[in-house]
Amino acid sequence: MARLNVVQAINLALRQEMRKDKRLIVLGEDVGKSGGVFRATDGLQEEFGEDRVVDTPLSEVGIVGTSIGLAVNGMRPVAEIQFSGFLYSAYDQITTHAARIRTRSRGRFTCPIVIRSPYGGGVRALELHCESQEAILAHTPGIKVVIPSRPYDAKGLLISAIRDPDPVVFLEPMRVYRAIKEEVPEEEYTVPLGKADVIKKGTDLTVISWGAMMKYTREALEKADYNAEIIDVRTISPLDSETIINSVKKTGRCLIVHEAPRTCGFGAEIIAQINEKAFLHLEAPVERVTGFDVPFPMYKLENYYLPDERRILKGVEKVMKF
Amino acid sequence: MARLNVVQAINLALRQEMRKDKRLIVLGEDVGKSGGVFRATDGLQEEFGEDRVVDTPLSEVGIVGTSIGLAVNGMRPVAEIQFSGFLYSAYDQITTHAARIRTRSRGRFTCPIVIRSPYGGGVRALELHCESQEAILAHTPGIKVVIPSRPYDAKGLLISAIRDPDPVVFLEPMRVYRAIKEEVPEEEYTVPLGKADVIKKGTDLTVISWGAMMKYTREALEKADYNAEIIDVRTISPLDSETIINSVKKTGRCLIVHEAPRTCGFGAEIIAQINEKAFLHLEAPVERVTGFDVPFPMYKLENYYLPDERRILKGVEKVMKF
Amino acid sequence: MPEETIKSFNVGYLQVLDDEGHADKDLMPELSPGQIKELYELMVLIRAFDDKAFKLQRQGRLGTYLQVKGQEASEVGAAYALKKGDWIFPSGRDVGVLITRGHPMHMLLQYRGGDERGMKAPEGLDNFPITIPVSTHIPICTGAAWASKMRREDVVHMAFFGDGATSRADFHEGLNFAGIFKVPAVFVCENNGYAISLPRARQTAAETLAQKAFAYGFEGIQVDGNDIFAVYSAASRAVAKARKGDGPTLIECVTYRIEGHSTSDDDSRYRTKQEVEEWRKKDPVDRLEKYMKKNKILTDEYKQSVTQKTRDMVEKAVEDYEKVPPPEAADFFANTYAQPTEQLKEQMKEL
Amino acid sequence: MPEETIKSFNVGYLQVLDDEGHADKDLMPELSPGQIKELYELMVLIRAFDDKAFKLQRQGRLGTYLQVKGQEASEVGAAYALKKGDWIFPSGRDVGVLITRGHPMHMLLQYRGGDERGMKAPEGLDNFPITIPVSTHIPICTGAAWASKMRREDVVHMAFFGDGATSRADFHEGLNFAGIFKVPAVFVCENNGYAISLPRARQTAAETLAQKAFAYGFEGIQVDGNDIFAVYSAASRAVAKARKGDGPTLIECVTYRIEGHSTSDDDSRYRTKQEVEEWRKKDPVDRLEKYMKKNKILTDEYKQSVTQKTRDMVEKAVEDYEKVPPPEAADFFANTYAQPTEQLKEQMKEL
Ligand SMILES: Cc1ncc(C[n+]2csc(CCOP(=O)(O)OP(=O)(O)O)c2C)c(N)n1
Ligand SMILES: Cc1ncc(C[n+]2csc(CCOP(=O)(O)OP(=O)(O)O)c2C)c(N)n1
Ligand SMILES: [Mg+2]
Ligand SMILES: [Mg+2]
Repeated sequence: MARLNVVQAINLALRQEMRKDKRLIVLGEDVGKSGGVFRATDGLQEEFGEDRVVDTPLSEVGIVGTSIGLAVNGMRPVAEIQFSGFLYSAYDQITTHAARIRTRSRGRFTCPIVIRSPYGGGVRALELHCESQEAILAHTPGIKVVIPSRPYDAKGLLISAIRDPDPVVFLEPMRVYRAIKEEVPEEEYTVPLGKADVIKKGTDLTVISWGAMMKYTREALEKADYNAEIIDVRTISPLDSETIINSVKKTGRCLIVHEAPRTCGFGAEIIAQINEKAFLHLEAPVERVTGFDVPFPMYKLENYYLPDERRILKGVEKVMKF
Repeated sequence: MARLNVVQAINLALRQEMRKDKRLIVLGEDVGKSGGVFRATDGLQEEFGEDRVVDTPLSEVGIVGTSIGLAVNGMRPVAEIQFSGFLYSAYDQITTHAARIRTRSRGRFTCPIVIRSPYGGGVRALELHCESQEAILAHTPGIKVVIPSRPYDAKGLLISAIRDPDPVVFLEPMRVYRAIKEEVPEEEYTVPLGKADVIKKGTDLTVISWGAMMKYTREALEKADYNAEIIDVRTISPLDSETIINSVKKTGRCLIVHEAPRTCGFGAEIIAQINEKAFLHLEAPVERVTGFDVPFPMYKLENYYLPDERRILKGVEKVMKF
Repeated sequence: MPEETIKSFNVGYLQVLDDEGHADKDLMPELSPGQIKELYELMVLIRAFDDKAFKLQRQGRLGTYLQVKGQEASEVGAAYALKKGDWIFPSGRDVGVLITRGHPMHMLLQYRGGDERGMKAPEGLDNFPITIPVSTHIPICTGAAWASKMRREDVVHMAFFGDGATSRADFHEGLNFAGIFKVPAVFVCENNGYAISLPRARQTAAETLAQKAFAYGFEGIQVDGNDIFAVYSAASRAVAKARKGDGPTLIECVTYRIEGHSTSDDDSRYRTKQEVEEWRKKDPVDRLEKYMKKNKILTDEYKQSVTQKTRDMVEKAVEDYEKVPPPEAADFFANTYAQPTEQLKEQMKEL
Repeated sequence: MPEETIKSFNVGYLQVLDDEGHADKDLMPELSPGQIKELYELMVLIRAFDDKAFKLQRQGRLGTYLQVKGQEASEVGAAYALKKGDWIFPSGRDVGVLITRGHPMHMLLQYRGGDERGMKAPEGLDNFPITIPVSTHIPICTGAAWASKMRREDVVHMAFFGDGATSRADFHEGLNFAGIFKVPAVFVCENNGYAISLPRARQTAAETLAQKAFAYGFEGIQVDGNDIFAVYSAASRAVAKARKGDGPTLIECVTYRIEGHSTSDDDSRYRTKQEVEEWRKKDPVDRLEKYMKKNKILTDEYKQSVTQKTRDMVEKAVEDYEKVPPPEAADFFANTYAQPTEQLKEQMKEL
């Protein structure tokens, strides 16, 4: 079993699924010749040819719109949006068509596409290269939203996303693209969509995160004096409420860490569900450690914007000392 | 003082501000000759001419993009997006530019635009003519989001929005465009942005809503056996947390009614803030009565989708009987 | 200003049938009398449907409806050039296209009666559902055509949209992809003079919409959109070209919307009665009738029988429509995803 | 297929200076030797800045940087045609435009060093901040130009973007508005052969990018983008036309990006060394030097002094850049709205 990073795991998943399923094609800006700006599609064009690994014009509406058409007509497109900041312009196609074709045609047409996109901050990138839009996407009925936090899940979740009969937006945390390596089986396997992962059992409080923040949250918690149960949400939509609620019922305390702006971030939804379903078990308000309600700043300031060890531990204290 | 409906109040606000401020121009699809598909801009082109009340091409990116340019270069554009369902394609311009120009240029350039758009369901409209995107917009730092629920506020809030130095998305609930008439002063006045309105004092529970749902929530509550404090949020972003928190601290119980899909709707954010700031005062979980997590259905089913009296009263019972 | 010309473009215009029903023999497409009758009957049927739908709306038996009157030649002529197995991507006004393509009329009423189920194309008919947000179906058409090309199928994809649609993102990006990937698609722009209240001349400073195709490296042509033969001829050639693998074509049909934009529009605000009257003289159905009379394909009897037959068909459709049981609320939970999520299962209980 | 041609278009091409530094006298724009020197010095300065920025990035003293090398004639030639008070709307690569327009170089470094404050144009300079999402500044340029037109100001607005930008929504909708409202804007497309790895020929099937202007009803012209005189000439004429109220122009500058797309790009994956070498022979600075030598405007001494002077200016800019105190976190709270919201005031305490 090889030790792979997230990019390699994604590459492997794509390669294996392309071998299995002739309907699968990969398209996007610079995914072919150049192998993707992060090399996630490296070598695929060599193996599968220019017809199945397609360099497209600089055109996000075009990429997503034609992918929808490809999917409706029997293909299985995996589209790459080079950075999730450029997903905004394609959001109309996502919500207007991808999310609705099944309902609109009462199942006569469906839209099994995957839209992959590097997402989040922390890599000293340019403006609009650091966005976190999971809450917006989760507020869009008809699509699924998946965010792996590590190589093993990246491969297994991507395979599930590709095989899913509905549109999936697959957000890949850039910051941990290469920062985590772990054993990733060569053989194919799936990690189910809609299932959170309890990555560590604990009793004092429940800590919930996803994406790149998972790594930094785990690391911070190692320095905390409490025995935290740590949950990696993995699928933002549909949310695995059960795992979260069960944990909070057990611990009575909860901290959520995400890097998107606080207001209307996905943390709010988790709090709402905890409020609804574990109210009597709560011993303290659920706490959010998040990005601030400002546009993601350029990189000289990004470390102030992003939740860090200090803020995470402060959040833990706040929950525990309430 | 005349009795006006929401459309007339908006029309009056636009007219008065246009008279006062030569920099103000109105642009959008069918706003000129036809006076807007809902007649919100009726008569403005006659009074102010084709240069200030401009029929644009069918082009939402163009409307919002050029409005940003107009604003950056000293004008005060009020753009109309014909239905908020068509705001999606312009969302890129809103978040990429309108929301960020101040930060990006450290205040050297600013973007005082207003984007008006009819919003919400309940009028037997076509597909994509019934969207409620306030949560998405509230998750966008750098813009403000305003939703009047009645004629008086519509006029006062729109004048405030026009005079605001930052971009404002002004969502107008179609369903009450003509369903409510009330006295609206002829003279100009403002209703401040960022202030919720306690439209009825009460002691048993706090009921929070906005937009068209306000009317139906009020009507439903007249049939409830409890003395509800009713809050009209009015400005979704920035939220007047104080008014909400103070009320919930007093009543200990809270119901939120909105028509957007539940998951990641704005109700979640309100619950999160109540959880954070009024935790110890809560006697029951905050309850949400909302649209479902499905694409807004065509009109034969819209009354099942939209919160109605039955569901609102059930929500009240649930909060009170906990 | 240019010092050297490196490339030239011509915008062509095609008319076969003039207002008086004279057809240019050299330009006349190959159509048997039987086929001409079929075209005629479709146009009459569509007009009968359109009139009826308008009345139903006025009686409160239908929701907002967009009349197609005046545009029958554009819709029938283009769609008729397709064969079974080809795909169409219609927009909100295109009941004419859908009827030509066999979409059951009672389902069209059902759709306009606020019931999505009316857009569920019967199996075997690749009619993509009507798209309400203007132009957004165009890249989808490109993508679907691309899929057919990848599989080397003999399938052509045709998208329909208005003059207004040409100003939007999706038109631009959809046509650019079509050009680059040389997909078997035909883009039919029904330039009916207006986008709601905006006259065509204010939609874009370009003199024709056809010339927009040059921006994407393929051919654009303008045709008289009230001339069924011109539309059919241009569409057939474009379809044949697509089948041969020679890529997409943009066809601008210059036509006119005789009624208001929709049942909620007041067109007196932005155009004169006189303008409408001028266009009535170019009516596509009348024009074809004149031709058929001159060429002895149409007798009074035949005309009457067609009127009767189409009226009956429409009445039958209305009956069928009104017999359709209303949709159930559970329906929208069932069709959001292949499998309802836990959230949806829970929410369903609130109904 | 067309039966009648109703409209024709020609795409023009302009070159004044050939690879050997011969200028066509008839086409030569009016420029004094002093002005030619100014153009030359700007180009040399930009190249010196560009080289330095690249080195700083490699040393970890700067973030991602996009080199402009090879495109100096396009950037300087176009921006030089503007006067004070005109506006520019640059994209990510356009340090050459910004330097020509007087944006302080140390602020450009500051910006590329991850500090937005570097994009705060000094008062009096209407330099819109660099736009990262490709093409999205184009409708903003149109809008700003429209504002100038409304106020009847003598102000021209110029947007810069690449070949890749022409495929996007904002290009389409922005240019269409510009055509309809006849705004005083000039759209400069620097076609440098690639959008990251995508060659121009795969970006669009259109033979030139200039012809895309026809879709919007105004003039497009292609120029040799490595020929400072051709670019300046076309830009001056477009600017003059805009000032006169005759509307926008699209100028396609055919040039070449000599270095990788950015400091994180590996261009060997998608192009050959040989191709790059071929383009080096067309270097815009060399070409202008040859002309100046031939015309006795450039001596070895002068050249050396320019090299020295520009190097000093760049060194000074680096010094100034490195003296800038880092931004404070409070800064982003302060600039999100005119007045921080209650939420922001609260969140600021978490810092
Ligand atoms: C993206 C979008 N914007 C606005 C609308 C509202 N709207 C519906 S039809 C229409 C005009 C369409 O004009 P055109 O494309 O010429 O088609 P026509 O209605 O004339 O057939 C408008 C503005 C819409 N449906 N979609
Ligand atoms: C909307 C958008 N999509 C993708 C990107 C990523 N990206 C940055 S530059 C670039 C290529 C731009 O090509 P071109 O417009 O030709 O300009 P050039 O870089 O060649 O100067 C891409 C794809 C982006 N910045 N914005
Ligand atoms: Mg039209
Ligand atoms: Mg380029």
